Amino acid sequence: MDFNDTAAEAEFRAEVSTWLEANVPAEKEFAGMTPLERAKFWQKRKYDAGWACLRWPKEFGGRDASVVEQVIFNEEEAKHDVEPAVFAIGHGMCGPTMIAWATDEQNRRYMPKIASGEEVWCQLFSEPAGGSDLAALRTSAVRDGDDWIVNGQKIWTSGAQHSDYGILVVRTDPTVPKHQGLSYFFLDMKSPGVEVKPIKQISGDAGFNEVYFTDVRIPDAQRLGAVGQGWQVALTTLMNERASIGGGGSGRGIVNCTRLVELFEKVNLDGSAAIEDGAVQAKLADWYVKEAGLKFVGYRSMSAMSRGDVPGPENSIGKLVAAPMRQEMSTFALDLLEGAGAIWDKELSEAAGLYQMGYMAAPGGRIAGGTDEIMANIIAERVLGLPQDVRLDKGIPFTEVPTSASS
Amino acid sequence: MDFNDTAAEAEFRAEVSTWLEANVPAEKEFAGMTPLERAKFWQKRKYDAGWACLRWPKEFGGRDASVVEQVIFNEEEAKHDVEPAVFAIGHGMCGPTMIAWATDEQNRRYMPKIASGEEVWCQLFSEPAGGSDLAALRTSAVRDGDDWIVNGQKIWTSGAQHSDYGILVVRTDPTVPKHQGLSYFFLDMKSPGVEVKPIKQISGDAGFNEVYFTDVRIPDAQRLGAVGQGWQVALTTLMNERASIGGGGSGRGIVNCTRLVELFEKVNLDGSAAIEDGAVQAKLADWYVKEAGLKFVGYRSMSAMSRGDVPGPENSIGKLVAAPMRQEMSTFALDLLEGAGAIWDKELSEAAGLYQMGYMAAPGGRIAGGTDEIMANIIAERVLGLPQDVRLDKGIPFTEVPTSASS
Amino acid sequence: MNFEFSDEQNMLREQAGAFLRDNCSMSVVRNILTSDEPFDRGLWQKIVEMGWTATAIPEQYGGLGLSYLELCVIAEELGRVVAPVPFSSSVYLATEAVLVYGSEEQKGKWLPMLAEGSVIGCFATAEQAGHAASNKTGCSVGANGLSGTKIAVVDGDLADFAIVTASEGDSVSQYLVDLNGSGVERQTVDTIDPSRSHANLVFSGADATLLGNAGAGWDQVAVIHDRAAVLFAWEQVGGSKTALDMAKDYAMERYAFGRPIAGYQAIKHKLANIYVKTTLAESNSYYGAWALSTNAPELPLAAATARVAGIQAYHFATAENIQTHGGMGFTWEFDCQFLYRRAKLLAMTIGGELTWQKKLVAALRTAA
Amino acid sequence: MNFEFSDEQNMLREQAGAFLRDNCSMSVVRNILTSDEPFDRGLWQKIVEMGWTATAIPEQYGGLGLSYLELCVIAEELGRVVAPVPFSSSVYLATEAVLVYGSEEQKGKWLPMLAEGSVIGCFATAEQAGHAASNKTGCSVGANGLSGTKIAVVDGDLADFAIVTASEGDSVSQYLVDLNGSGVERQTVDTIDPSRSHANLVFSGADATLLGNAGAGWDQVAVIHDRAAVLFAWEQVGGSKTALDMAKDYAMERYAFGRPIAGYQAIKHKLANIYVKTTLAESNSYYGAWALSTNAPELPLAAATARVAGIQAYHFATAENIQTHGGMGFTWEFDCQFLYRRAKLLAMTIGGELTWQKKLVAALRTAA
Repeated sequence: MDFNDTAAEAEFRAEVSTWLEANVPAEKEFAGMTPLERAKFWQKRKYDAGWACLRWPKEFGGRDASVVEQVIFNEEEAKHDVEPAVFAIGHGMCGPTMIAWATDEQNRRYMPKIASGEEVWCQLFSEPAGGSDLAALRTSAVRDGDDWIVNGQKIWTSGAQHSDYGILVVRTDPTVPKHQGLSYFFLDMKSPGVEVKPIKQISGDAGFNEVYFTDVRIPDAQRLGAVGQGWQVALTTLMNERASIGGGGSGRGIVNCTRLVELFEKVNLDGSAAIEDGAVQAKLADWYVKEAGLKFVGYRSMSAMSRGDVPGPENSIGKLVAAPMRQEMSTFALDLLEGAGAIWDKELSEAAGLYQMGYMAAPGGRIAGGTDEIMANIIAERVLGLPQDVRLDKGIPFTEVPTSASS
Repeated sequence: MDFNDTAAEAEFRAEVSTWLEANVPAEKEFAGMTPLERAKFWQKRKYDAGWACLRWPKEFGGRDASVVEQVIFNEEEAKHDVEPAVFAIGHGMCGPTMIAWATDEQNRRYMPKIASGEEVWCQLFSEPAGGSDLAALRTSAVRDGDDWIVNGQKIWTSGAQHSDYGILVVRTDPTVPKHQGLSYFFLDMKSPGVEVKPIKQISGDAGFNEVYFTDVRIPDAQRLGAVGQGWQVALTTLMNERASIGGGGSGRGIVNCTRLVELFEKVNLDGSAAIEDGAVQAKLADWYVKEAGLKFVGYRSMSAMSRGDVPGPENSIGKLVAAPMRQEMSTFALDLLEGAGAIWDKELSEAAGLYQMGYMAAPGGRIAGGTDEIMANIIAERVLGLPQDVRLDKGIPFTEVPTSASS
Repeated sequence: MNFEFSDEQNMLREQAGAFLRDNCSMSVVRNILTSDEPFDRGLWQKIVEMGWTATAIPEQYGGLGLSYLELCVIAEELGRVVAPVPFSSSVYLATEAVLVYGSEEQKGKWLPMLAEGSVIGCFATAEQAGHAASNKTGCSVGANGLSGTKIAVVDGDLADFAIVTASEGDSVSQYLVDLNGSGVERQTVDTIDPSRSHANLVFSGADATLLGNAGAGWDQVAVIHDRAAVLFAWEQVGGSKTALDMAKDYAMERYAFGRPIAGYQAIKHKLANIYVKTTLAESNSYYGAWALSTNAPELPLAAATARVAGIQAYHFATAENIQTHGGMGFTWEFDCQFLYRRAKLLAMTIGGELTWQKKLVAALRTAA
Repeated sequence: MNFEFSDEQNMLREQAGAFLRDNCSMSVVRNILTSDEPFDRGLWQKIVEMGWTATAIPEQYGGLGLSYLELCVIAEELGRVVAPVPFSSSVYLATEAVLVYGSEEQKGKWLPMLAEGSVIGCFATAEQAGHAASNKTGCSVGANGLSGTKIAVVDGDLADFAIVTASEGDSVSQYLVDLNGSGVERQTVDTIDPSRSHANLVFSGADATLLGNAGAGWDQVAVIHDRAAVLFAWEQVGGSKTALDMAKDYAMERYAFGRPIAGYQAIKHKLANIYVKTTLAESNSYYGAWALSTNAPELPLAAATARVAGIQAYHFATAENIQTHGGMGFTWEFDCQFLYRRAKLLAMTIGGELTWQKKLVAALRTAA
């Protein structure tokens, strides 16, 4: 057990650090760019120098690097104010699914452009009637010659508005039980019949979209896996979703213990800094236990991955612990601010409105990507091996599953 | 809305108070008595003066009093160090069930002796294989002429070791679904074939018993309700279990906010009384909110009962809130005592070992009479009207319900 | 002892509830939240016409002279519908301050106008982040009048007068300031609950009349906050009940894996917990209502208990209501947000959970 | 960076686990708990023979000179089986105190005996209820030796020597006291965990040798507690895992309403929560192990984090293990009680949750 870099790791870190120092664009290089343009500009520069999607094969635009090297790069990059979030889905979920299921020819065509940021990808899984019951999706695809005709609606699609391609799960056979009738495709988001509508959240953000499909044609060559095998392909995507390491949330834009210590040192409570108060200390300590614990869970997971293990469902604890904690943290911080906490204004609010935004964004964090309740179920069933919930829809043709009190 | 006594209530309270002042036995009157003898001695004195089981009809040994009068009597009696717990089951559950279902003749025979404390009653419902699934009981009764022959085992029977009579639910037909095959009796606990074995709890107490039945004969005349109607009769008993008012837990032997304030004023934490600490204050405030809230829930329930309403399932919140809270309180108090908290000794421990006993007794409190989880289900289903859990045993003959992984 | 509202009070509840259901649906809240209008003037006018602003003001000052129990009933109903009106500022805080601490002259001048709704009052204490009473008071009164800035004053941009804490020399007192007079600048600010309006008030030599006793500023604030806490708690109870109803209705309708999500224990127990917290808050608020209505010495303890319970219940109910709704719950189009925002606003307005936990313990120690 | 135990350490874990499963079943714990025996002498002898008491003692003092990582591995396994032996007192506390603060002479005298198990040490700080370091120290050292009473000394009735905090004039120091010498009376006391023995130690002119620096008593206690906290945390992690296993096994076997209770979300999510808390405690204990083994400056923060996480996980796991067992869980005949008792004992022994939360925040502020 060693927390410090090995000699090789230290050397790699120095190389990364030196390169970043020299190449992270100065603010003026970004002048006049939209956030998307900034992100693409920086991603292209990394790609050109061989610093994009480090773990991917070189022939697909990566670097054939180890997990630890990827983590070191991420840690060093996080020290600079550059925002790669727009590529998270493409790099973290779409790319690995393509590598696992697409042809080499397809991968040589698509992967480098994902890595370079030239083409942005999104994930089209969730549907309005699905929610926690992901596989209950209804968007249909019907075979028509060499194509499939897709009709239906997806929801909660991050980044759909600026995506070039998407990965998509659809129902190709509604007469069999729900997991058996699915197939998986990737598609050009500019295809005729694809319509993207942003969803405004209660935080005011609109990071998610609804995506409507009206007679959209997808070539059968863009199918991943066999017809009816869509659920297995989707599991590859979902497993990679879990592989994201960490959970510490050290960014400046996130409510975390570091920010809270700053706040508690500053705000007065009964004549002293709030951090002198026992209740504040007890809360802070409990949160730190969780935040640090998740960080070290991530390190352990990384050690396991660098030995070649696949990240397992135990990584579900990250979201289950962090999301409600962020809600508690923001709620408590606002309480401590008392009247001033009501004001939500970049100029006037403490920390530029971090806690107000944290409070309003937290409910989404507890739901998006799997609710607290689903995460607990995943741990109970897949980590601990407890029985599934009683499934009244099991083995029943999809069309016959009740979907409302009247059905 | 008025928290104070009406003129009539104040008069009644004064009458009660005066009588108690004059009649609560001095310690020397109890000399040489066992706890049971003390309890019977005091109960008899109350009965003789017309102060037993106030709400019961006079002809059955009561006073035909109102709910409010009963509460006033309880409040006044609680100011004296007299312990009526041994009669709780008989007075609170058995008596009311008898009044509802037994013949007048039977009630004239049994009720006055329950009221006077001459005969102690217990309740024989739970079974080892039942637990939260109360109606899954297996103790059988088979008709034999004018009698029934009972075989099986009950568990968690409070006070069985000194009970004269018991109320009993048994299975008279295992071939029908589980709620339909039950019948309800009362029986003489001295009947041949009844064997009582105490259950030692982790707290060291042995308030519960196992009761074994081997070919025990019960006259059919002691059946309450029709054959197969046992579950309905049992619901009368369980409904009365809920009718107990209060939840404040003001007795000296119970961990509550009053005791905690005493402790926190006394124990040193970082150079001041612990109660000066913010964390201690936050915990204490949260507990007080619950303790006071339950007390006022009880008052509201009493107001409703004095209008003639039957106490509903909403009273389940008392146990659901109080039992885990007592565990938290004891756990926290011991923590504050640090090393000294380990010592469990009437002489050496803070408050004579109250918190150590509280810690060890708390798990039982969260289970006996319905687990936290069952209580939450009761509120969800019976108060809020949410659907029952999926019941795989529904409508199935009792003998065909799975009871283990191998069945 | 009788721990229930009277038949008349329950009739008032029914009338108020029916009126608000008709006149204050969630779309009314949405309108105010998304527009520049600081409050719903039409709704406010009707509320005034029904005499709610006059409820607890004695008849000699133009009020109805009813008890605080009636005001609690109205507060719960306003809480249920997340009403976008300045009722709490004007009635629970400003009116109470004038009633309790005003001179005969001040009462004679302001109470009749408050009762008939021709003026709206507000209550200004905070100047910076943190607990106002323990922060330094920067607003001060001198020969030129009152100067300094109060922040996050609820209804500060629409109120006609404010009760302002300010220092004069070494001591802090409360002052009554006509906000329509000179030396007052109002800066509307964005908040987490735009269905209620807030402003920073910048005073530069505003006319200020002493309210109550010189030097007793923070003691008076504490007394008014105790009284208001009970009424806030009733709004919180009302809001919690609405959140529970919304969550329950949605959970019964929404199916997953072939059955309503209301049938899963995770949801069942969540809703049971909302019910439990709401019931505890409600019962503690009963006691608070009694203590307020009888001016009982137990008021500080009863108020703190009701307030802490109200904050906790409303927060939990509204956060878990969104959670029960899943993805739809955090969209702008659903109504869950109004309750979640209001829960936080009510929790912060007269001092947060931590402050009131401390007050509760202080009161408990005094009582012990 | 590599965040795993080495293959050798994992082999030690397997050996230790196998040995303890064979030699320390729950019936062994039950025997000590229900008898007057203060600890399992046979088990202790075997533990000594395997060299566990010598693990982190340098070879020059007769130890094995292994790292603290090996000791963490052993601690977790001892925690798993709720071992009724004086390992924590003697190894985590007394040995550490001598190692860190002993003079060469003291180390040369005591460490070889501790390593070979011919003496057992204990650690005596508390004199009354509450946090020992902030209470007045009544034990004092004068011309006649050490006098006063220490309470609730774990293994105080069986240990050969004690590390005792006592005052001399105005300053508090640590002293090493031979408990087999004169002027020492041991009074065995009943506790909530009778599977571990406790005594009050009454000193009347006992021989006492200064350990470490005069006047540095509480600072030294804090350092030793930080080190021990990591090892206690590993015992807590081990115990939490046992509780989770017990709860899971029972929930899979026990049927209600025709199916295993493990299939109900209330139980599923309860067990998931035990898993989560245990995993957080374990991961924090990894960091603590690293900090302890490398004597890193992060040790105070790492120790406090592991300790708070360990206390919380073990308490929750053992309380909810009983809850999962239902009625059987709180009977004397079931084994759930051993874990529940030990959880509380470990939580109190070197300072409670509140104390360590405060230490954590202090360390966090220092680090910030």
